[in-house]
Amino acid sequence: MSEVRIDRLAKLFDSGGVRAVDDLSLTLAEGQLVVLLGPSGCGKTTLLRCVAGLETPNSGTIEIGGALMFGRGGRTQVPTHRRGIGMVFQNYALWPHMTVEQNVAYPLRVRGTARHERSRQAREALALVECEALADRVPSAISGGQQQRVALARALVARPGLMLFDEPLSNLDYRLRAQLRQQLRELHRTLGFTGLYVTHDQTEAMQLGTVVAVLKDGKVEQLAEPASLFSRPASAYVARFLGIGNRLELARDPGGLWAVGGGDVRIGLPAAGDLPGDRFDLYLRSTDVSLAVPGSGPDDADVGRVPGVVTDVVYSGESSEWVVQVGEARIVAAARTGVWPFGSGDRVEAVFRHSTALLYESGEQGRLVESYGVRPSLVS
Amino acid sequence: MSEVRIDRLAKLFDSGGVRAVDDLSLTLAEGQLVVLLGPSGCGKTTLLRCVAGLETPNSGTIEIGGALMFGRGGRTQVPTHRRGIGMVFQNYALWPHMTVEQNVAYPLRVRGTARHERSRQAREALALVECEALADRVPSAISGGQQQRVALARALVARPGLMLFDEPLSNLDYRLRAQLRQQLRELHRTLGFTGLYVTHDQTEAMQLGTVVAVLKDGKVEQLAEPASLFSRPASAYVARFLGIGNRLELARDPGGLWAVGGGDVRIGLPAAGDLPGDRFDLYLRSTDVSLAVPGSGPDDADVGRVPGVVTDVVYSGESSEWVVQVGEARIVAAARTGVWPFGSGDRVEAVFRHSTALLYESGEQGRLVESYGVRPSLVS
Amino acid sequence: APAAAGGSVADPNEGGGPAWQAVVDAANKEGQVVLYSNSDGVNAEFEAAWAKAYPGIELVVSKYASGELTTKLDAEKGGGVAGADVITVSTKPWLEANLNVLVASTGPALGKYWGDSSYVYGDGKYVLAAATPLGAGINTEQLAKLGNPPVTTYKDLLAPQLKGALGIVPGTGAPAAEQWWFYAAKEMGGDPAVGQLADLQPRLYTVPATLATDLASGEVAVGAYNIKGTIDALAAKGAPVEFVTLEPVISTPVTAAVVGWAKNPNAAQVFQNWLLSPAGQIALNGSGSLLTPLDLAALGEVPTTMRSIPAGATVVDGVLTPEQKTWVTDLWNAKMRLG
Amino acid sequence: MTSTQEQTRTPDATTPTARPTGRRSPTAAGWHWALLALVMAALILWPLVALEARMVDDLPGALGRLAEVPDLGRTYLDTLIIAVGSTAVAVVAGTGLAWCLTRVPKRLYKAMSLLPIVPLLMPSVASVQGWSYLLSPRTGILNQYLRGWGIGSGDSGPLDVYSMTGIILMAGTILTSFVFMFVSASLRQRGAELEAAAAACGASPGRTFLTVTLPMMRPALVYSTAIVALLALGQFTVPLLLGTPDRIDVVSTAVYKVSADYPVDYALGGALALPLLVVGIAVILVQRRALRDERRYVSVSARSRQVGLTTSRWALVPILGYLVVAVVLPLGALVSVSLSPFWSGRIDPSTFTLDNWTSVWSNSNTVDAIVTTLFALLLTLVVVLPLSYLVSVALLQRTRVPGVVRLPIDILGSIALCMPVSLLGFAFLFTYSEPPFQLYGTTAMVVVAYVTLTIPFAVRPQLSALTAIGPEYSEASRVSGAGSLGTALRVTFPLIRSGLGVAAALVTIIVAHEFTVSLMVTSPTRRVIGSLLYDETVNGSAPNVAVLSLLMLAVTLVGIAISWVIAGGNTVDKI
Ligand SMILES: Nc1ncnc2c1ncn2[C@@H]1O[C@H](COP(=O)(O)OP(=O)(O)OP(=O)(O)O)[C@@H](O)[C@H]1O
Ligand SMILES: Nc1ncnc2c1ncn2[C@@H]1O[C@H](COP(=O)(O)OP(=O)(O)OP(=O)(O)O)[C@@H](O)[C@H]1O
Ligand SMILES: [Mg+2]
Ligand SMILES: [Mg+2]
Repeated sequence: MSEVRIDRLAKLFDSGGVRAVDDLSLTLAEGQLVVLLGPSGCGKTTLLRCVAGLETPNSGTIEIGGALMFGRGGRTQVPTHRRGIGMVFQNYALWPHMTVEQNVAYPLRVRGTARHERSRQAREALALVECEALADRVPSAISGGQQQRVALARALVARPGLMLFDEPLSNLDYRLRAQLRQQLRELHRTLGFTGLYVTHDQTEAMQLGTVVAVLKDGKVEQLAEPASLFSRPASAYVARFLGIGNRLELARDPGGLWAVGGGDVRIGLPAAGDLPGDRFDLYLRSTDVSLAVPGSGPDDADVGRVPGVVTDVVYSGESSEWVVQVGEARIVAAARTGVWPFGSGDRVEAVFRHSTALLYESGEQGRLVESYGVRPSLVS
Repeated sequence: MSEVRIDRLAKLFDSGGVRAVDDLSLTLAEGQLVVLLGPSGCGKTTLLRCVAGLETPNSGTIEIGGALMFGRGGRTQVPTHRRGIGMVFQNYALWPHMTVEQNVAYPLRVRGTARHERSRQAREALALVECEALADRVPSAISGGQQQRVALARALVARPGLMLFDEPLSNLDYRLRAQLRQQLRELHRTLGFTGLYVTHDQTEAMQLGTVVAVLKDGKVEQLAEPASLFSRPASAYVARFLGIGNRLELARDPGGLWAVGGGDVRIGLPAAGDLPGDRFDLYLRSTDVSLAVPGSGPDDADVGRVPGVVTDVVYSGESSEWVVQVGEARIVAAARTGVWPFGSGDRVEAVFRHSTALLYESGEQGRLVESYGVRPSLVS
Repeated sequence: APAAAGGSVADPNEGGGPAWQAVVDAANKEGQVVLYSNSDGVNAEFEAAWAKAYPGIELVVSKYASGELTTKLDAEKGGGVAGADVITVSTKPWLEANLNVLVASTGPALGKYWGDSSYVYGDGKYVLAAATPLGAGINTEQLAKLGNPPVTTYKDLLAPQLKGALGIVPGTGAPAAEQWWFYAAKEMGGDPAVGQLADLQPRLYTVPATLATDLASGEVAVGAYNIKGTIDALAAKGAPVEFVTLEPVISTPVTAAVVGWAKNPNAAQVFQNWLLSPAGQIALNGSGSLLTPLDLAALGEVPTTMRSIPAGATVVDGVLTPEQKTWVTDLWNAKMRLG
Repeated sequence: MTSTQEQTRTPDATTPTARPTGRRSPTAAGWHWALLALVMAALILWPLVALEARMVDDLPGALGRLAEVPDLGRTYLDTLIIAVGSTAVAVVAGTGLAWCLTRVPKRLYKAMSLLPIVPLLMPSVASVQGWSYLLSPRTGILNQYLRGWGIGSGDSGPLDVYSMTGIILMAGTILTSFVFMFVSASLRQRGAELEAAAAACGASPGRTFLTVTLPMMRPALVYSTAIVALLALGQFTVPLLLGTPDRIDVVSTAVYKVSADYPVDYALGGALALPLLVVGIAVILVQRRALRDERRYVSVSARSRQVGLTTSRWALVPILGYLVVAVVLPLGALVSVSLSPFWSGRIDPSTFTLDNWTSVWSNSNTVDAIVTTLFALLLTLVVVLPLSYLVSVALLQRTRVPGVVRLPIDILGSIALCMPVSLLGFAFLFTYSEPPFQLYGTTAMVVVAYVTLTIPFAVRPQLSALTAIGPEYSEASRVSGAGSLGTALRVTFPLIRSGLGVAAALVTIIVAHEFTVSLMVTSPTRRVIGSLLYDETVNGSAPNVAVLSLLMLAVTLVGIAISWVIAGGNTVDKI
């Protein structure tokens, strides 16, 4: 029983100067793995530390497995080691005086596992992260990525009911990360632990999370299943954070059209009459933008198109990015390298489909305009 | 003048038990930014530390800007502070007793910059990494990602001729990473520093590197421009490391066809007669594999097709992955979420083009078979 | 000659009745006697002599400075804890103030040898068991370099050749020593002599032992306020030093008493009795380093080195009179620039 | 790293709740620490209060007598000059030596790391004696040589240990080892990566030391400076033995003289020492202020990596120089005197004899005293190490101990240092011989006294080590399911082992060399080696002093070995 119930939790630093966690409520059902996403400094680590009992919140309550861990104005406060958790620290926190194996075996030792059994399980956990060969080294004699993997093994070894992961794979390479992600998925499936998982990697979030919480300044900005979070970010903030980087500022034009970015370009929006306001921001994924020779390309009610000039083409492996200047705005279109023949200076039309575009109320904090666009059907 | 010439460098640990850097030679022309890629523990950090003079190599020579920094069997050894470098440490190594601003201003202080000017430049560097608001905090009171950004600012502030970056963006979120990547590109363009850049992020490697070096066990496995590295990894090791994860083992069949993965499936290869051997591994990018209802789909000389069964569909945001079991082998096909209607259990045909596939001599160490496949034309 | 101590002298228990014999038996049963001492003469030879006389009773000696000793005694006298049985001290004021917790000697020696002695106080509750004569020590080699000025009298200490070659123990804070200088200064010629002494820029020492060491090494040629035993021991080891008894002799007291809270009351009595008997006197004073308050004649056969306190000699008592107090602070300390 | 709060709580034994719902409020935790503060107050403050109470009883009289003490102003001034001078010498030399040690070639590191501590093992009586053999104005061997080489003239000088300079240098040399021990333990523990970062920023080694290493050593520096300053203020043996010829008096020697006779004027002694107490408390407060934000001194990074610093043989020069001055010369003089019949101003091997050794050794007191000393030491270590660990944890800012509790603990932890030991001995005696304690004559009293004396020395090294490691390692342990006790035993102790080692070594040295307090608290049948040495200094001969000093050195070494075992052996360098 390790469901977690966080209620109106607040943690201030610098006597209130920094609101690292700000009246945050979040519930994790038993066996749920909730991924925490959010920009650097938004309070993810602090939240994890509060749940672990390493930080004393200023207010709010935390329940784990139905028991109150923190609450009643701070009068109830269960110490960390009685919360039944495992944690991967962002800075690893491996003990320098123990060998890698001793580090990993420590949670078992604390639980009184016999020496032999402990060593076996520790080596098993190390094998999981491909570090069994390092068992007898001390942490200062292994590489950064190896340290991170050892930290992961240590957190997993005792199979706690609640796991807290703080960017556990950030220093690993692509292949290893994919592999460990897969292993975590499987472990989660077989062990059924409840988990909070901080990451900056969207693939990780999407693949591991049963639910994803996007944090903003210590608050939950959006809580959703990966598929719906990704397809319909609830606010411009989430959209931007998820890397939906193309923004077109729209202002209602007397003619029923919309002026783009304060410039001369005008476009039409479907269902424009229903829109609750006069200024909106249109967000487009760079992979949802395609480029066409002006005047060519598809043309139906769902298609939007804006003219512009290619200013840069950035090669980045599998795909490339074309940067297009549209009035004041910059739009990036991404596609397989070589798909479009355009180079710097070419005039193009950036083409998108309203069904894949997202419309938000104007401004940094704008909410999604639900009535705009058609939800694409998604396979989850 | 900061070109770097590394010649037959070796660094052993544990009295030879670990060959972290192994007879490695690498030359960086003035102003070149070389990205080091390689799996965790392959010696990237060690190489950087040798160049910085923080580690004493066992043999080899290092020249920076034409001057011998290490060599003559260790008799020449220029101390770190005289090598004119800037470095971002994998573990940040911020000084706990200085504020963030003092940390960043330190390289200037060492160079005797006046206090006022120093503070101005430090804040400028902090603004670059979006941390100017943290100037007066101590490092222990900022988040992990913020620490990493401060470390980056500190390395850049004095504009050294040679920059060593050890995974400088690993703890940052997508948006910030993209932005800093862009800024590094621009800085590199304007300041023209020579650089060694360790990363696990392929996009970073592709976007920043003028040259990419893939390391393997302390040796350079491939050194190439990003475009050619990516399109034609020189060995199966590099291909796998770059995440080209689909491997089909091929064995020549008496009938001129090739048996896939020791099973019943047979495929043909173009120019099969020229191939120098009987066993090869065919590598396919998951994005280069598409799925089709058996029997349908394109059919020309360039197309290869193998039958299989969908075993899993993994949703991961913008794209999803379909896992297809082909005989003994597992093939992953990736595409925009919802592109294919297949689910677990469906029989499909995995379709690929020989022009995008890569053929290697059989085994972990196999080299690329240059004669196979058609080089796709690439925009750089 | 110290070997003569013990041996043929009279049995200390002679003259004690059966009651005393019971005490001696009980003492042997107790098996131990604890002596607190801040005075001279209680050394290895002394302990050896006791061990020979009473092999069944272990003598445990603890040495303390006066302040520590009396504080410890004060702490002990209240509670029933293990502590001192007997004491030999030079601090008369404490004895005076604590007469009620002292026990008079019950052994035969007191009556037999000390009947008419003026050195028995408080009806035998404490007794001056010895006097430490203090005098000058000379380093013969160094003195020769200075032209062998005579050093036999107190006045000789003022010889101008001794400038920079004289060491003294001014005895700051120790009333007995200050009294000693008070009398010595009188012999040197009164108050002006103090000024003359100061002009010689004597090297100051905290305790006689360090002065003796420096005398032996030649750091100083002449030292005043020296203990004969210490100098003699150095001379015996080949050091070019000699002790000079300055006449008239001025000495500091060694007073012995049995305390009322003794854990070994019988052994304490036996010890006290032994100390007051010829055997104990010879053990303590036989070498001549200390002076016995008794007539040598009354003690029977004694070592040739043994001496009595000469008639008319001053034994300081460690209680500064107002006059002496003024002299110490206004003249002595001031001239010697002592804090 | 993102946080600084450590929820260190009292050991589990005090909390019966074992279910995960167990409640623990900060106020309750505060009470545990308050209890600790109370115990310490009883232990440390009671004797001082008892002493000062005697002064207050007789305040007007004491003040009157104080005013009459001649040259009182000069005494205080001399105390100050000597304290400041020797502290400065010790801090500069100790820190410098510690830095040199980091640059010593690896092969020699171990030997070199131990040697500068040797001067601490020598009883100060021995060091002073040794130096007086070397540098007495007339017969000092070095002076004789110097005069022989034409430096200086006449038959005296050119150098003189019996002077203000002599005292300052002598005391400074002895105290240098203290600073060295503190700073070097903390240097050993540091994250060398932070220095590498400075080098990568272009800072030269010297500059790196000044701008990065030294500031991070601040806790060790501040603590050792504070301790050394308090020791220097209260030092006794050196000024007593070297100050007399030049009529130099310091507070502790003045107190000693006051207390030398019956009746002891406690009131005057207390009044004389009061300024020391005030200065002492001021030093403690300044020290607290200097280390306000302990997060700044977390120098052991959790993502650390070993760095091979460049080494140089030149680093050996200062270390060896110090060794020669502080150990080889005085020890050599001492050994040769111990073998001579008497100190003759010349070292003459033809006269060497073992007589002094046999006579000292054959004295049953000697063996008894050695046994007693080691026994008392063992008991003291067993009590003081855990206690001082608790105190250190309570003093950490990241431990959430209420300020009202922490300040008293802090002051109590050091205050025993602010009292001249001679007075402390009296204070112990009349506190513990009276109700409610009535410990006089028991072993408990000895241990209580030694614990009080040594706790300041045991706390500070642990505190600076704890500060340096930061909270993250114990957090990781707690997350792994270990309670406070388990965390302390398995993670914290091993990590602060260098600090523990220093603490144990200091306790050993203090106890082994102690005599003033021992005289007062031990029973007559239980003497310690320090009091034998004191006896011999006052009443005996120079060779016997030398023999006993060397014996004491040996006893201290054995004690260090014991404490080494207690503090967990030689695993420090693994970190
Ligand atoms: N001090 C040391 N003693 C022994 N082995 C070491 C030491 N330092 C590093 N190694 C080993 O050398 C190899 C290279 O380490 P290095 O830190 O250079 O790897 P890396 O490429 O930076 O890896 P990562 O991506 O995980 O940071 C690793 O296998 C590591 O375990
Ligand atoms: N001890 C502290 N004192 C003051 N501010 C702090 C402290 N610890 C953290 N903060 C601030 O609180 C905010 C949240 O920090 P936290 O470490 O939780 O961020 P995070 O989401 O984990 O970021 P990252 O992704 O960079 O690790 C940050 O702005 C940080 O600067
Ligand atoms: Mg974080
Ligand atoms: Mg690395």
